[in-house]
Amino acid sequence: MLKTNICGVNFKNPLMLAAGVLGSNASSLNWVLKSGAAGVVTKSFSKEPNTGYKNPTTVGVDCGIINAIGLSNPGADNFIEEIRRVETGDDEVLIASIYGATPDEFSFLVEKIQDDVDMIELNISCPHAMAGCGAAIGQDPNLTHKIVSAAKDASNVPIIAKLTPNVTDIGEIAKSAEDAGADALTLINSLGPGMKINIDVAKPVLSNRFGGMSGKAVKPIAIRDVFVVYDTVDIPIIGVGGISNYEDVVEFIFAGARGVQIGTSIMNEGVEVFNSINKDLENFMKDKGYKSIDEMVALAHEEL
Amino acid sequence: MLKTNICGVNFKNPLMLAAGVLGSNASSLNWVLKSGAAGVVTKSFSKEPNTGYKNPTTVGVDCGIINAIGLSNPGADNFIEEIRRVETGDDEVLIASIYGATPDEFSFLVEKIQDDVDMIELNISCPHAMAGCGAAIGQDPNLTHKIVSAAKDASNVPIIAKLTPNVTDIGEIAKSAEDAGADALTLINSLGPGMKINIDVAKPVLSNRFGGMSGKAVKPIAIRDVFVVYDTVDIPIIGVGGISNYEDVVEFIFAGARGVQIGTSIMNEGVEVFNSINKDLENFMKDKGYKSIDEMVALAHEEL
Amino acid sequence: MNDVPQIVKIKEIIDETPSIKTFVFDWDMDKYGTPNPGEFLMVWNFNNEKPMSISKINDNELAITVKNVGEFTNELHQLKVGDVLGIRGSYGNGFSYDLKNKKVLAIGGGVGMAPINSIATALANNGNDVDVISAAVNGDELLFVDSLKDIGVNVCPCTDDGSVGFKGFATNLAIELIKDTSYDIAFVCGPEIMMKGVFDILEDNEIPAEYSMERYMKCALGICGQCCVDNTGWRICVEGPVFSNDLLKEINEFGKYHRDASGIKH
Amino acid sequence: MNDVPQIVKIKEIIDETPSIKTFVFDWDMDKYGTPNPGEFLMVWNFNNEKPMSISKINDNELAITVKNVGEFTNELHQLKVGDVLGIRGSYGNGFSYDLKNKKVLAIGGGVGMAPINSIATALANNGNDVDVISAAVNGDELLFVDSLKDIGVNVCPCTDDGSVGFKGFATNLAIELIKDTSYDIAFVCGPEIMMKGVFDILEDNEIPAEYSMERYMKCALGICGQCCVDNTGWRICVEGPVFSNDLLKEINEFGKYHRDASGIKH
Repeated sequence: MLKTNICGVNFKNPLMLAAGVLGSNASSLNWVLKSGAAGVVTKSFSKEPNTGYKNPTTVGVDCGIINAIGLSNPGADNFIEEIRRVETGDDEVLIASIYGATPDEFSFLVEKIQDDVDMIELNISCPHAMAGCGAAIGQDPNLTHKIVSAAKDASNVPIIAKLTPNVTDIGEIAKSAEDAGADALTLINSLGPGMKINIDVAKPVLSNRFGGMSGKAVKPIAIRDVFVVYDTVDIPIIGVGGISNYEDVVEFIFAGARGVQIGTSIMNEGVEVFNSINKDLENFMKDKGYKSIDEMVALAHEEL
Repeated sequence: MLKTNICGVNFKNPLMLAAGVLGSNASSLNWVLKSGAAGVVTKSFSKEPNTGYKNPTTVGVDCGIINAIGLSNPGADNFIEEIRRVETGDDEVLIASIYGATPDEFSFLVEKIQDDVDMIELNISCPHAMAGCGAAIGQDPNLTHKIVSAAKDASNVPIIAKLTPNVTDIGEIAKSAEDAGADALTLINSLGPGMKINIDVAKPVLSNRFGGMSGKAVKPIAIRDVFVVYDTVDIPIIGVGGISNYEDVVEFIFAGARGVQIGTSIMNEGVEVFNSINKDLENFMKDKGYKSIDEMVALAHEEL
Repeated sequence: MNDVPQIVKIKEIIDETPSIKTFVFDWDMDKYGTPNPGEFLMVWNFNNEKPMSISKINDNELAITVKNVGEFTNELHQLKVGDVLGIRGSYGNGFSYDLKNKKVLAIGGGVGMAPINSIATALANNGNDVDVISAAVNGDELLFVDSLKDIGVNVCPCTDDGSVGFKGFATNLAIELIKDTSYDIAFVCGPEIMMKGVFDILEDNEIPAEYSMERYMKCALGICGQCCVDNTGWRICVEGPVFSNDLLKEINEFGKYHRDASGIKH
Repeated sequence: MNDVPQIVKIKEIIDETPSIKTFVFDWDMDKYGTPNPGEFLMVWNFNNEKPMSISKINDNELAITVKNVGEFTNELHQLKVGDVLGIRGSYGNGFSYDLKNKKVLAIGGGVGMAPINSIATALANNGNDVDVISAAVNGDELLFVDSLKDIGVNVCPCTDDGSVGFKGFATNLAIELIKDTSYDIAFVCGPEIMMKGVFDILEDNEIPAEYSMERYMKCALGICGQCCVDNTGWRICVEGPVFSNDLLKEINEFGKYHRDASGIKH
């Protein structure tokens, strides 16, 4: 009943772990899979190791957090060993999240990792990446096109482009990614960035000063972006942003998402959030008479 | 102690009523002034009357609301009668918010209203305006320049440009507004827009489907935008977004604002929020040994 | 959160008069709060959303009573039992419902009887001696006469054409009742011109009173400013809709004009 | 919100040893919660932020005890009374502090005595019979020996060089103590190589125990994943830092390797 399909890949339910959350090692990814997620996205990794920013890298804000972890990762050679230890069952999906600054870096990473994963998500949207990475790409339709094309050309698994909401027109970027051959889109990466200043010491809390906002606060923006992009592209959309219960998941599906990712709410709900939402979602569908996720997708687009 | 000065205009304290909130008639503006605000911005008005969108125009979200009121206003001829009934005392400031789609409309409105107000704020940032108005201007640096220039040329009172956060680079827009002659900037208009779908009926709640997000949820984004724009322009900044207590006000001032506007929190705190924040702000300044707002501006920019 | 519409199913529709229907639905008071008489709901029929007075407040059950006067209310009148509505609220400042042992006069004109029904019911159940003037154009349009009588309220029907009860306006009947009875307090809702007439009579007789006002409303959350009144600036959706006579005196647009959706005065 | 740093003023600095200082500050337990022994704080000195064990939990007062081992701790050691720090937390799963009438062995190696001090204090005050092995390289570096004795704890100092107390490692002394005494439970914190040694000894002797682990940490909120351990995936900041011996058995990187800031294993 909960099954979904995203560009030909089967998921036993619509829930995935979002990139950057508990995704640094195989053990935690396996734990999340055992906890009911149908898919896991690894933490974004690059060619070379990266220690990320100095702490503080995360701070709470109203209805969410802002973070600038800084894409810390052990580099492709080390990380591939973690990825090979991830154990997926039937209709469970392993997705590698990769980042870089150039088409060559993306091609290299795709070629390096594609035999060990089911799908690859391109992080072209991190709002606190170093020069040339992350949102520096996803805020420019031409760069987006170049990077997605390079990744797609190198890949024999589906390519997902993860987009930033921090643009004037997300539809334009989505269209670029689709035109470049993206098989699916993930919407949205963290918002802003935002900032928290401690008033007792008159200083920004994060060492990077600015950090991407996530959590409940960003959900309305994510829902709107999914809704708008659904009308703009023909490729499937994975929704992410502020999901903490089945109602949020349904809202994303009605907006046009075929699957969703969950991240920040693990902070309050624990990894049990996956099993718990699956149960509630199934009850909701039974109550309302929905037989499949498929028939629920984009229902909020229908006229009265 | 609480006095501030924004492009030559004296305010008895840094608090103003934000545009679009309780600003539809002189009586409510007078009530807000009596409640401790040093300045009031009227609801945005246009040349002709506008009934705005059909209800629902507002709906709650986590830590905020989203709204698409749709710039309802009785038109300049009617609204000027309201504006003339606003009673400002010493160092109390009346600011007209105006909107339109063309330079001519803005010039017309500036000429019409400038003798009756202390400052004029250009709404080039409403995220749910009709074609050509609001964010359609403020998301384009060239249009921003044209509109601000037209308003500035026509005006003998200071011109404030209110900017939208929903752009790839707010610094670029801020610079355009400054280059065009804006005397000050207000940051930020509501975020997104966002969207709320009711899952029981699978329908968007707002009649306009999308609405600008405001309230506590948007504060981190507003703080960051003020911080970044402070480093980009030389004209003073008025901060707005999610302020509900003195700590929020201080955070905006430390980020670089010389004054702040308060809107959505009136929903929970009532108009008493102005007096209450002024009292708390004064206590904070005494505790910390600050003698003026001026010395607090942009303190979070200083290196350790 | 009462600032998000909750979807409710209509469990009963009562044809009160040829032009007025009452819609009854369940309302989880634990979750969404128990409304007080005089408070209102925002009612969303998935095409538009308008404020409506609450006419009945039962155990986990509410009712609104709607007169078919325009596009929105006409759409509501097409609804069947089992259809759904989006409801948010309750909102606003209601009537003084916790009085005891008072001699009460409640006056409702037309569909203005909706909130009068809920306050009269609450006060009668609380042991007050309640007289209600239920006023309408004719006998067919009279509201809540029998149901209020059933709970011990002294209902005085009043029709413009005299087809049932007192012949004349609510103001005329009020003058009559005041002559014979010393009322502690009055509650009034109806067309503003009627309320203005009643206000003048009650002031002359020094009877304290509470009036339920109506203005064009958008957010109902106290921020859009659409429903603010002259000269106080008060919001009908927060400081109102119910105002005591002392406060109403300060609303100098009362009985004179109101603003439309764009803010133009009429 | 304990996910936002609260600014606290250092009210006392105790020079515990040539390389270790204790920093005492007020903490509003009503507002930010009362930490349990074994929980940790994120300490921000406006340049960097690191997890630190709580060494003392008094009435609205906390202390951290810090060894000068690197850039960050060296910066902390430069602080004076009256200087401020940003503190968020407390975080994590602490020791079992609500035992009664137990025979307890607590073992702290070096600055690992910090959380051992808080759990030994709590347990002694709660009427348990507590033996503490306070281990250090030499007598000058021993921590909390006198203060724990003062509250009735049986403290057994232990130094690598034998300058004070038992000569040898904590593991050697533990073996001696276990010979003569039947312990109900043990609490352990120190360098991981020491903890691994103690773990093997306690397992051989079938003494249940709780161990406080350390891993590179970023968010401390249970989401960044930086501190997750093999093969369970558990987060040191949420499921840890304290694990019972039964759970620790499942952490197969314990005593073998850890990951650095980039995630590379060492």
